[in-house]
Amino acid sequence: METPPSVQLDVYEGPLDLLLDLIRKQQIDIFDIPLARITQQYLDYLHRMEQLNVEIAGDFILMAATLIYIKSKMLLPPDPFASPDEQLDPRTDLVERLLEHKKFKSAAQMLQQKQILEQATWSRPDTAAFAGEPGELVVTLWDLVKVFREVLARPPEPPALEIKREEFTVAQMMDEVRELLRASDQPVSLLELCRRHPTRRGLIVLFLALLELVRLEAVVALQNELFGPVQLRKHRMFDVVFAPDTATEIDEQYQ
Amino acid sequence: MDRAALKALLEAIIYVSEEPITIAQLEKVLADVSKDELRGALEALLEASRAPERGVEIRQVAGGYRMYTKPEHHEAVRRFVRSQKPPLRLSLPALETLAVIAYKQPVTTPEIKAVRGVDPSSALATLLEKGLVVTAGRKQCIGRPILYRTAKEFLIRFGLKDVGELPTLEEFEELARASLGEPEPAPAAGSEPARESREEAAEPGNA
Amino acid sequence: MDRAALKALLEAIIYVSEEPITIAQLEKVLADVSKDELRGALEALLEASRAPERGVEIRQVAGGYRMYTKPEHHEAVRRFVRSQKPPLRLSLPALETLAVIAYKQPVTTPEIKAVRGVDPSSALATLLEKGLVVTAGRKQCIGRPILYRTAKEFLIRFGLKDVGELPTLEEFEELARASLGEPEPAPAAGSEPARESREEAAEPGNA
Repeated sequence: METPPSVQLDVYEGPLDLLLDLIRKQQIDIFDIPLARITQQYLDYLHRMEQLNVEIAGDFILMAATLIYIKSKMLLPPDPFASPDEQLDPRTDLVERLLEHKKFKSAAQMLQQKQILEQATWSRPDTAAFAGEPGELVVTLWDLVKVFREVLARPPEPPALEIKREEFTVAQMMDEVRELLRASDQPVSLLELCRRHPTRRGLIVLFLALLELVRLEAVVALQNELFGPVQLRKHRMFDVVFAPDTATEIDEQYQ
Repeated sequence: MDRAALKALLEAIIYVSEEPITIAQLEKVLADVSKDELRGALEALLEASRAPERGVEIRQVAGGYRMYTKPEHHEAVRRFVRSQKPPLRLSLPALETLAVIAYKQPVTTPEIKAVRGVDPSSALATLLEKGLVVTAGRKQCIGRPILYRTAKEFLIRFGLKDVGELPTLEEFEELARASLGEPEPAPAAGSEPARESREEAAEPGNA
Repeated sequence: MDRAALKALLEAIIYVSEEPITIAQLEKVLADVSKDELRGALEALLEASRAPERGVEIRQVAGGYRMYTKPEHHEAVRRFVRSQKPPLRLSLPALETLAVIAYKQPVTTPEIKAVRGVDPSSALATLLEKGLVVTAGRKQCIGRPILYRTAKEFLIRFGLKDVGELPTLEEFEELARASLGEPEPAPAAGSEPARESREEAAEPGNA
């Protein structure tokens, strides 16, 4: 049977989330998991992921192996020579992990509620007046490492080599941005994009292309904080702008 | 100094303090006031600030005292705050990672992974970036992995006096057992929005 | 809205407002409150804030209303503000220079310049002044330039036991990559030398 393209697969963050959902939906008693059934459903899910060409993370595969191992252990008769410790239900570890995982999911929800409540109050909104010099930021260790990495990544000195002029057009650059963003909804780092085009002309063309895309609302540039990295993301007009022929027209305007 | 004057002075100091101010800091500034007097006046001040005709109350947060507007004025107040702190938007994975760190701190990446079942690196980077989590040295074991703990900003953003104020894990354990242990007809609806929406999509998958 | 609730709301708004807030602005937000009621509540609020047990009073200034600490607390408040250790604030150039010193210490000005591409003198002065960096003798090479290393204050401010606790660049890359979803591992070119020199540097620092 061919999979219709409209079929949507649930997205689980990890194997434990998937297992919990299977258990919950079927109202299974977690202390008596029908392993054969759950393993089969778990494998079915991975199989569907495969059919949809979704990359399966290693964590999911590892859990599949664990489930199969537990299942096989349950089929064996109990070892009469094993100590009472070893005669434990082979599912025990898994149940413990699931419960532990669920526990922290609940804790996360509690935190979220606390945070929403806290957001409704204000404290010292004018702290800026007491802050240090303008342009100074409160820094943490994380900022320190981040900055060091950026410093190291900086091109040391302009190389004294003659560089052949590259003939990039704005349309080609827009194409490149489209290719980068098309595949997923993940943002792309502007810094990363700039590094691909280290020459002056490359950067100028890239900049023009981005201005154009932002103006057309095909792309949106986001920054989470002052000095924070700029990220590019698909915007609402993305598909319209990248309909065939639009890019060529734009390029003609830049010639 | 009489009680009224002490209360007034405490209010003034808490008002100007940039960060939640601790008892220890107050004791240091008010060296000539006895600890009992100080605590008494502070209690009275907190109590008075909770009165219905007061719009700014003093609360205990992140190990100190700080002024806050009351939640019930949220709507009207929001229109006057120009420099709003950017709202803290955390993804569910980031929140879950934060929860693990909050309860197990100090904790390493592999330990977080064991609980969550997925690599927490991306969520961890977000939390470090937002200053909710900081590094806390290295664990003395093979590989000397970095330890993480929650930062003061975490307590402030979540309105907590200290991490001890969080509900105990046993309470969540009961919750987990209740929602997964016995087959339940309707799992707590409102509390799990992420899951609810997922469920709809999941149905065709089981067919 | 009753008088108490209105007073509370007004207090909250005046507290969050960065500039003196005018009657006209208040009338606009509280459109459902009559002008007389508003003025009455405002008067009562000002009156209440003048009570001896209050440390923050609301005063009329520049055509609007604003909160102030009282003059009689001036001395104590100033003493307190001075005693405060404000959170560490650094400009980007200073932070960059500090990062280079932390990872490459002990290091000379020309060496810092080679990495940053900018003369670090001004940033270095700031760091020395804030006590985050100290001199560490002279390098035995032409010109005998001064060596710099991080000071104890640096460790205290960043919550480190020693410089060996600094995350390595590899550890950072792992987190950063995950958060940006970059598929390619970035070449860890600079990370190795940084690590070596740091280990060497750690010895004298700990002595």
